[in-house]
Amino acid sequence: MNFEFSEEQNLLREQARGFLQDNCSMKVVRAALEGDEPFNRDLWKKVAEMGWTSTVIPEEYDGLGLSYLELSVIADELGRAVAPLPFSSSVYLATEALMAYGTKNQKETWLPKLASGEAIGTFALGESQGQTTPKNLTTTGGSSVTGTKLPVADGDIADFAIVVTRCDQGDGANLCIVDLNQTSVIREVISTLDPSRSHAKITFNNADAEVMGEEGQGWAATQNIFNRAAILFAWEQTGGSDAALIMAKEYALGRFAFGRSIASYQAIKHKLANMYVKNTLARSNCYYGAWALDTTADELPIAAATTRVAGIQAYYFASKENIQTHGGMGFTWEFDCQFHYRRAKLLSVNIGSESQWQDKLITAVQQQNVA
Amino acid sequence: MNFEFSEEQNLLREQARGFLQDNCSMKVVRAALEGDEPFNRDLWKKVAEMGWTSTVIPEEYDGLGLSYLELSVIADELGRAVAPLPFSSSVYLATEALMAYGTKNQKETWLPKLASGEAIGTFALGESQGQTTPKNLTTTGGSSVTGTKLPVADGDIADFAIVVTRCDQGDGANLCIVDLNQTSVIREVISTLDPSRSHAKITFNNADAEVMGEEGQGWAATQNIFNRAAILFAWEQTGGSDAALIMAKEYALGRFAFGRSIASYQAIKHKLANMYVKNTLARSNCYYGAWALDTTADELPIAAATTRVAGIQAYYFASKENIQTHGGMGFTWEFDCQFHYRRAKLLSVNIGSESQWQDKLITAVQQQNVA
Amino acid sequence: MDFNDSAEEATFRSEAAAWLNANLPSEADLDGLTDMQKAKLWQKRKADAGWACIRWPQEYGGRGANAIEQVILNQEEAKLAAPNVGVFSIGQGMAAPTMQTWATEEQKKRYLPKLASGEEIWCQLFSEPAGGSDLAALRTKAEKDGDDWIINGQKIWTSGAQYSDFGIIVLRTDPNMPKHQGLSYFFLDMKSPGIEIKPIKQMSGASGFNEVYFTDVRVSDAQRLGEVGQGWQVALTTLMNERASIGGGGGAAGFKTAMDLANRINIDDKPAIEDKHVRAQLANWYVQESGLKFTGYRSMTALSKGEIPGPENSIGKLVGAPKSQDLASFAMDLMEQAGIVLDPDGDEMANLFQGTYMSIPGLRIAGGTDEIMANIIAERVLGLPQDVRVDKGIPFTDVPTSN
Amino acid sequence: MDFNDSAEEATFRSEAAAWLNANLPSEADLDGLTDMQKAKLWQKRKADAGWACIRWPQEYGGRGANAIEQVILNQEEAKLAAPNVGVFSIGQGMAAPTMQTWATEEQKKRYLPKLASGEEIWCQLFSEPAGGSDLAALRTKAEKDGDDWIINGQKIWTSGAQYSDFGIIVLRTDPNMPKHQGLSYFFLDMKSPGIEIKPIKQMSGASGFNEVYFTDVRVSDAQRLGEVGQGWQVALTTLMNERASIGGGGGAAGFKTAMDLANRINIDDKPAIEDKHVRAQLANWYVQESGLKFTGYRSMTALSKGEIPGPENSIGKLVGAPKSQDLASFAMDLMEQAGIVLDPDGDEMANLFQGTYMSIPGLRIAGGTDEIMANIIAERVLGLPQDVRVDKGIPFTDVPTSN
Repeated sequence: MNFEFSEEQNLLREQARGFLQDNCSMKVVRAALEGDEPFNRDLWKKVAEMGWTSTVIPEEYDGLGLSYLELSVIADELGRAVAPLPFSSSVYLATEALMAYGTKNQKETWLPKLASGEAIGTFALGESQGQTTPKNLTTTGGSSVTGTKLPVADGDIADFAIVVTRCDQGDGANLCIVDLNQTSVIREVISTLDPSRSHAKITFNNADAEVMGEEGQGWAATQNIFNRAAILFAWEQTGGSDAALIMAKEYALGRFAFGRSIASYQAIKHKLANMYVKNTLARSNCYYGAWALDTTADELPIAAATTRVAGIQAYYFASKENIQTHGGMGFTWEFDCQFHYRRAKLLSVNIGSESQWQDKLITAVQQQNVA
Repeated sequence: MNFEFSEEQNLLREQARGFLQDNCSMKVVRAALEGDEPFNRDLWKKVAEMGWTSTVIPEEYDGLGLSYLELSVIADELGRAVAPLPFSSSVYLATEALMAYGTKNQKETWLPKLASGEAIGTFALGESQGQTTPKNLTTTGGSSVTGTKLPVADGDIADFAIVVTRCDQGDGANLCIVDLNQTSVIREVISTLDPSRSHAKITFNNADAEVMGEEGQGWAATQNIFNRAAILFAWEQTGGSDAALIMAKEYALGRFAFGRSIASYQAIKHKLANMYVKNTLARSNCYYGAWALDTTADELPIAAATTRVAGIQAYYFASKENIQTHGGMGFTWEFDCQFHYRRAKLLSVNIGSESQWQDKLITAVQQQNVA
Repeated sequence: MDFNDSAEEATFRSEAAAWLNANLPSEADLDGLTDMQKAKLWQKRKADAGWACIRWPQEYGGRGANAIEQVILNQEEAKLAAPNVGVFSIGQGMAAPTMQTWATEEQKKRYLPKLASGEEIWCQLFSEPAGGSDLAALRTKAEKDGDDWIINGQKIWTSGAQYSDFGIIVLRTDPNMPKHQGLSYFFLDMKSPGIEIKPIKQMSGASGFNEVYFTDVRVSDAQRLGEVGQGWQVALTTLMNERASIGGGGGAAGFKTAMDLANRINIDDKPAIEDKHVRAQLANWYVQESGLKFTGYRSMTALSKGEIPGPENSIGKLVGAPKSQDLASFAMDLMEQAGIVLDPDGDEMANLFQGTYMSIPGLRIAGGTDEIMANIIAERVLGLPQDVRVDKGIPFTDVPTSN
Repeated sequence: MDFNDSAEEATFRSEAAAWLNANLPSEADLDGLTDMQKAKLWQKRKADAGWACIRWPQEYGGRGANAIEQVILNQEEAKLAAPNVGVFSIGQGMAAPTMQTWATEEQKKRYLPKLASGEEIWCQLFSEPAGGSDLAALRTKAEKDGDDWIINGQKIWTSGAQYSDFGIIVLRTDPNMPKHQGLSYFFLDMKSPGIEIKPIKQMSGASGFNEVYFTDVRVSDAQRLGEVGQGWQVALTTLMNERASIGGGGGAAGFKTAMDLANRINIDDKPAIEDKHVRAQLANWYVQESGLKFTGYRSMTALSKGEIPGPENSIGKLVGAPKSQDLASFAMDLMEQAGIVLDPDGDEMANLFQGTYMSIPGLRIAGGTDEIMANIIAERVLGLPQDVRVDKGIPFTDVPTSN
């Protein structure tokens, strides 16, 4: 039994945490939230220089060829820092999609640039309110794409997007890779609940594109990509949940009411204990997810859904009860509690909501029982 | 606005509570739970003498012809006392069914006896584990009934049963009234989670029966009867929830840990406050239910489902957290906490579980919106 | 048991409705006015006709009506598109009852009618940064100087400070007395020199509250309410009226909006309302809202009988706020990725849920946190003992406090 | 990160498995024996070969193995249908570590090997009716009489008292000292005159615990562990080992059984497993069970590295018990009216859920209530302050207690 990160991985964690404390403090998050810049380019450049964007990209594409355990560690720390970076879009989604479904040529075109951080990729699925399915997809395309995607996380700053389009054969969808820097692509920045991450509405007018993977297998591919990404998203959520707990704890210890620290009242103690419990379950499930991702285990769909549901639930609870623990101050713009509360919701809808993943989890368990 | 019981109704409540304190103490409940008697005949006789069984039966059938508000008050108090009586089967279900769907002859045969307590009626729907629907009903019949019902609440002591049977026309079911004292009816006492109320497995072998209401309209009739009964069940649940809260509060006040009453710790205070909140919501919804029942309002299906869901949730919470508040002693046979915990589950499955009623509630709201 | 008015109530209702309908400001009346001007116009018109602050005695601007009549008037006014007079609610709802109990006859005659008519607006200056739930731990001090007191310190969470004419304030006049005994209560002119008002930006982006800084602000001893050292007792008069003013989160997303959303959003290519998980969630919220509604009806019945509804009304906020938070979060999830899109010109429903998600954390705190509300229920309704108090009977200066 | 043994662990595992398989009692060995006789036979066989209590030093009956080796041995034994040796767990898991720390060398040599071999069974006598979560508030007193102490009072929740040879007991030797300072710790012969044992019937109908009454029971001062007045310190040694022995509710209904039920029960004439509400509930329970399982793996990894897992293990019971309660309740609801039918000869699944529903309230209390577990996490894991303690430093006789 060695269900723990290695010494080298823990060292990486320490380095990452130190780097982010120095370079991605809450002030930096606040600047992204309040400022007009779509994202923190300086920070992105530094993060890329440290090799984080290239962690799991094979060496032949200029990556570091490390494992998903290293990437999990980085995701954990980025979540803790509420980093204002397009990391999830570019690394967990676009990079993963390319590695799994890209042709040699597509990989050669984009992976080295993704590794170096020179290019940013994203993933475009949603078109309107509600669940997207092959039946209600309206964006069409194969070698050219037409339609509108809304919202696309980091869509205004990305260089290319993996676009899910309608296809009249197979499972009903194609995955298309589209260069966003072409005139037939119109991007409009939109406001969202979490302004520390930019989002766009993207309209494709017969934009040049290439199909990734097999024609008519795009829906299955999307599910597979989301399963892998879900685990990395959950690491960010778990890191964020931990940070929210620590923030709540520190504040409670220093805040007095009726002559004693509010951290000595059971209402607060048990609230923080509940956070700890949910965070611990989420983290332990994340370990499982990391193992499944690292080994591409058969039970990856189960691990992904389990990890994601736990991550969503833990972060929602920790981020809202962190505000509550802060009392009135927690609710001010000036305090940092809002960052986690906003990010919790962003991460929880980004690749499908809690209910969807609860449903997927039971489906995966049913399939395992059949197999 | 006069959303309160009248003075006369409050007087009835006082009388009922006083009577039950004297005649249906926890010792009496315990005797029913531990003893071999299927129910407390003495108590039943007294209750009938006080007119409780005849509350809403019209005077022409020897009833008191009072309103459902009076019956609500009695249900509240019976629930509070965890009374070991077939009251819900005989009064909320069998009497209601007869009044709504009985022929003149059926009413003349049974209502006076129900009013006087001489006869006990019950309602037989379930046949096996899970939800009963017209499609999976196996008991058949009209003028004679064949099949097995399990469990039938108070089925061993009842004189007749309203039996839901399969029908190949209309909504798929008939309501049949069956005299249980005939040789073609075999009754077998069964053990359940709440031995303070008796239950039976009843096998009908071409038993003589009469259809109640229209042929092939038995399912709609069942829904209607359950809607009405749900409100009275909820009053019992709410009364029980209140009693569990009071029990927990009294114990907590007198129990000391670390030099002070455990009722001074926020963990206990907030637990009891939560009980109070759930109980208050349940009770206020019960008022709504009583009003709807009394006026046969169009919104009765909404009121019924709302009241029932609130009653189930409040009683489950209060009965389990009452045990928890008592600590180790709460978990002993010797203490009375178990009565509420057992009864809470019995009442919550007796006419359809929480999930069914949540679903019915939304259906009723949808139908109201259409109307 | 019915939902109908008594005969007297019905008479009053029709009288009130008639007046309101006849006197509601027309579009022409309001054309070009600011919200504040609209509010003042409407409030003055009501006051002039005796329909403002109707529970107050006639000599102070009211008509000596009872509680249920106030409720009926509010219900009838809510049916109309009348100007929003919320700016007066703190003054009328909290300052005025305090003045009625503690001010001199002369002061009541001077201030109450203008409070009723909306000609003067009042705010409340109690909370302080280090206080929070422990309101009496306030530090802003008043030192005697001749017939005046000199105020230094900071208040926080003051709604309407920027447009208020007067304020009620609790100050520490003796830091060497135990916490509750060293306080005194005043009212003061909000335009006094030395007062600085800074709006607080909330995490939702809105700014409903202020910080108010006091630097050598003078207030006359004649504006003290109650004795020196009796400030906490006076404050209790104010606070008894507070929770009613906070309300249960009106305008927040609720069952109906969530149900509407579930009708128009798809899950698995079918309306979300057909999804059993969605139905179960919706049902729970319906049951909670229904329970609160009918709890309110029971309170109104008590009012109607001349009884005073008790602290059980704390459940409104305690149940309603977390419910709205979870409901808004769930609704945003139903919208999936589009749940986070803010569209100021666009979809009202989306904005409603997002607005609720971002504003509800404040409602779980304002006017008593969830935790304080649970304490109130435990102590005042159920009669459970207070938690251990380590700050009782020792000088305020010796009580450990936040920074 | 993997689930595999290290090389040393793998070697140990195969050695352990080989011995267990070779020495597992055959059906013929066990034929006609009571459960107690089976347990004693198997324990003795393990002890004789050095496979009992393997973490203990060799001279006391063990083999000086490490913690992960103990886990591996347990895992291997759990794969076999070996006799249940649970009757020894309190003695070996709680009494023995206390004896190892506090007893004389002579006492250790006398008692530990027979604890390991199962020849002697021990119980624990700490809890008292008025104590509950406040264990140290115990009242059963011991008064010095020559070289003996005389015990009077009552203990409660003593598992196995009726078949135990010895017991460990904490007694109040000075009621005038503050609560924790007036205690002393002893071990005694459970067959001593004046001991009366009464089984406690639980609300589930089972009787796993006893009340133990002491009337002038004599125990020699030589059987005192630690100094007079040092009893609480000695008790902490015992209690540190308690929570591990309580476990996370094995045998209770869980996700798998609920999923099986949902597959065979219909809702709306379709398998319940297709109902989204059922799926969402099941998913939440799966996620919790998975989280607990992998939290356990992380603890085992810590053990494997020679580290000691911390109080974070309290979450097992805190999460697992309420989860099982809700799951059992939900499963009974799925069965609808038949959910309450008890059928001793019949449906195992129905009996499992009912059994869980009735027994789980005890698990939420035994070995630390939910509330105490949350305190432990708050204080020992998160480092939050203790609640205010009004019973510190005052004579025990002056501390308010339950009746």
